[in-house]
Amino acid sequence: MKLELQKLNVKSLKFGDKTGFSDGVLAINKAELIALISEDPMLGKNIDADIAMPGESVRIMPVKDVIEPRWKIEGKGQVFPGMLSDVETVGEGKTLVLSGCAVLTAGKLVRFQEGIIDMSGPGADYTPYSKTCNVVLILEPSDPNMDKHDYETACRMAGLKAAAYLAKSCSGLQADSTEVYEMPKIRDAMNSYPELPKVGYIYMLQTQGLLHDTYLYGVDVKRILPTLISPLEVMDGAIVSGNCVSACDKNSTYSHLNNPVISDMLKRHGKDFNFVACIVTNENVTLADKRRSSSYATKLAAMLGLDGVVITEEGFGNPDADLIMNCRKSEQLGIKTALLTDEYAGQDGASQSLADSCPEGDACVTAGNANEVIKLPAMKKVIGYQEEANVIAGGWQGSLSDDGSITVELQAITGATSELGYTKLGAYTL
Amino acid sequence: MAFRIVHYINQFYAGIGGEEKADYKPEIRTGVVGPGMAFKGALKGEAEIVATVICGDSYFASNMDEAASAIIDMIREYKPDAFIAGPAFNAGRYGTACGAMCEAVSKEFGIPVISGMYPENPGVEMYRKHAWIVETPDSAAGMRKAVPAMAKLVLKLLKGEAVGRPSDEGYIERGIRKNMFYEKLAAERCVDMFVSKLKGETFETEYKMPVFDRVDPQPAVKDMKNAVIALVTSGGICPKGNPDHIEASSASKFGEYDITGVNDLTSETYCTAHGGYDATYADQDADRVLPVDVLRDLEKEGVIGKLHNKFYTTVGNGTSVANAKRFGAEIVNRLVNDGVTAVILTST
Amino acid sequence: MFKLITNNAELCNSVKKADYINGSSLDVLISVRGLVHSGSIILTHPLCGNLRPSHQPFRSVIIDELSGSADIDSLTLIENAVNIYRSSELIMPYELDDYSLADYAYIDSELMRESLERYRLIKNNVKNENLCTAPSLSLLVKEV
Amino acid sequence: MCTIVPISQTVGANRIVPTIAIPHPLGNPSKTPEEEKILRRSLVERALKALQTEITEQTVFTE
Repeated sequence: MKLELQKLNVKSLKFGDKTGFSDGVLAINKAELIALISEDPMLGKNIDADIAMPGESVRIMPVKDVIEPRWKIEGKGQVFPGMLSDVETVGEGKTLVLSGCAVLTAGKLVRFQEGIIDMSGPGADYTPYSKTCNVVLILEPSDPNMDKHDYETACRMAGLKAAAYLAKSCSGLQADSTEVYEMPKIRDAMNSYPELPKVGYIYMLQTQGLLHDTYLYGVDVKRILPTLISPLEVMDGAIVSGNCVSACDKNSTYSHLNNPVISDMLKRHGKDFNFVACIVTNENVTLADKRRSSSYATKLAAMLGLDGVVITEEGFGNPDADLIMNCRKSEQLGIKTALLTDEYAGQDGASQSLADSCPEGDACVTAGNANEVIKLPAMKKVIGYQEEANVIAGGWQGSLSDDGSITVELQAITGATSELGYTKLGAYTL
Repeated sequence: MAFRIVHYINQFYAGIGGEEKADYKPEIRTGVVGPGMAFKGALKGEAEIVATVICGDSYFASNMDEAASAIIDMIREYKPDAFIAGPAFNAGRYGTACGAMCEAVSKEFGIPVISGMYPENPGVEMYRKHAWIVETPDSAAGMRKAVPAMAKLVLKLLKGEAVGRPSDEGYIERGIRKNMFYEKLAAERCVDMFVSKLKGETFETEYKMPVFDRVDPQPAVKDMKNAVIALVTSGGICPKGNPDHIEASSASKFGEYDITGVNDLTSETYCTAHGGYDATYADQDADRVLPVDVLRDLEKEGVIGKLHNKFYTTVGNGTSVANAKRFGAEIVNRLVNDGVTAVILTST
Repeated sequence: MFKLITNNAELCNSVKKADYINGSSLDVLISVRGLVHSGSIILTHPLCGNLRPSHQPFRSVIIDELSGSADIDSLTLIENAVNIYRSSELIMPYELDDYSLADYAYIDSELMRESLERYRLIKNNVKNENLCTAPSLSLLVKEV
Repeated sequence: MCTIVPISQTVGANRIVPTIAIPHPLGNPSKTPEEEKILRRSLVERALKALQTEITEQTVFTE
């Protein structure tokens, strides 16, 4: 399997007559974009689009998902399979990437489940999406009493459509850079690098229930048994976030597309280990599912003869139980583990960080304490609804001050404690 | 202008006297007393000890709440920017008093609080979350080492400088999680750690999962007919009305109760303080948790030598490991002093 | 016998067998703990959802009501959950405005819905709707 | 003496006697007081036996 990512480096955004890319500038025909999104009868009349650039005094909130514009220009299938396109397998051929650009979906959904992105100031240091040139969609349902599942679907689809549309509009151009990724057949992978340990990646996805969900080829991941996936399929959008959960540690679609654990493991493949397989698994709420999925995921790892796995979690609280089950069962099968999680240690950092633990989890990296409090100064411009600061997870009644500053836990900042490890934040013990 | 510090010491370091003066009531004196002199030099004029609180160790231990609130009132008018207690080295009651005062001052004034103790001082386990405790040698001979380290840390805190890791700064790990930006992405750090673990190299986890102590099994009781058996429980059984107010959860104390002449626990005389389970059954008949009735029978029949005349009780529900350890150590001390041969522990 | 323990009145009314707890989220957990101590098994994780206790006024747990000695997994889960809720500030349903209350109740109900269906606890057994957007249902791995 | 043996094992107890239930480790309210006391006595005797047994590692005494 071979995938070529052809990257156009987006350095700036502007609204213009024609959607297209030249000299680092992505021009967007706003009317065309809005018309495309408005095709969905679930979405209301007052849809808007805006742009936000790194360093600007702009606050975007509440943000639901972040998506990197991609479009398949050669090979089977199309990006976001099972969502935007047919269910055909992806991960081969050539895919165009508008690197440095992101589509943000914003709007009121379930009110307390979305995040803040500040494009400058102290908050900007905590979110990776203050460094991207952002196209923001401000969405609303066509019927205020619309079923929330339907509205979530509409918002999710709007983001994906916009991302695909932007990238598609730039196809045919000479790429600024090209990255080639290749994954051998498992048979060949097994026979290569005999001197190196065989390793894999257990990729845990949030699946607690509708609005806390993730999709794989369009399938609701809570209904799958853990399965194998090629990292190259992930890069083509096989995994899509449908999450409305705490903003800091939900894995955005953007972070799935650019999963830094996968890219780092690919970098070290053939040097420090033989990266053989990626196993996706879920985080369901019933204990039977948790036991089944952890047994099955680790069984797959054992069947492949893996010597070690990196395990990443999504979310906190009951997913900690899944993380610990995956860790313990792997170690019991003789598979060494390294864990990537984040912490909910309280505002003072003195509480127990995880809701579950096991002594086998002796190699654990954390993306920081999500409860640490931060003050975000007022921004000149707000895209979205700033008053939501008082109700979003990580905020409280009074989080938004009269002067426009917001005092919240990092939990409220999109991607602040990414458990795919997409930030440099971490924690240590005083 | 120099920062203002209030210093807390016990009767011994104030030169008032040893154990015979340990019931000395709290007082405050303007300026430095005893080890405060050594701090004066180490603080290099950047901060100044404006007052010194002196309190006897026994007095503090037996009147903790009153002593602490009286001292808080004394301190108030000195408007401190920071509070130093000790160093207490390995003195248990002194360490506990230092820790308790640090906690009280921090709560009341929200200023940096710092002490110095030997790692095994019981005050460490109890108060490390509430205070910066610099690691010191086990006796006052370590004063010359302790004072500069404490002074350095307190100045750092007063100036609002970032405090580094315990091993770099010389304080005992507090168990408080603090965020920081690393040089690498968390993903990269995780893969680095993964590779180290695969290769069998040493690595340091970023979050330590809790692990538990192990104890060597003790030899068997050879002569049960002459053995003194004691009962200890984490099920919260206590005389009716819970006279010592043992907390229903997160217990901060244990109870010691005399059962001389008690042959059976009844609903009129005993109950449970435990809030972690449905108390109906234990309140009806506390023998269901603490089998006094059966042990009395076995005593009469000569199966065991004697049922110890005191039992010990606490509530295991949500109680911190640190507190549980402290209770255990203290209970064992008393049992050994009383010549107990073996213990039956019951838990709910 | 499967049973829901909840302080979410709306959800409670839509379920065949449920104990309504007139109290806080912590009261629900404590009630579940009592049942676990006498042998019941927990079927859904008591911390499901991705909100801190201070943001979760409603809690719902499905149990299999049994008697006997306590199940270690259930016990560990419920004790952990109780400790977390006890050491946090709680939010009481009556402290909230109607709009927020509805949101919280909704999320709680949604988180339980799939599990309630699985354990056949929903009244009039509404057929689960297709949650996928594009692919056919045949792709789904069905669990019994 | 405890109901949840794995917890005692985790925290490092060496001689472990399993008991009846968390709220009544040494009793059973569904029995008559007489039956209950016989049950309790058998458990305590088991504990005494455990104390008189040499062990080298964590041991659960089920009889």
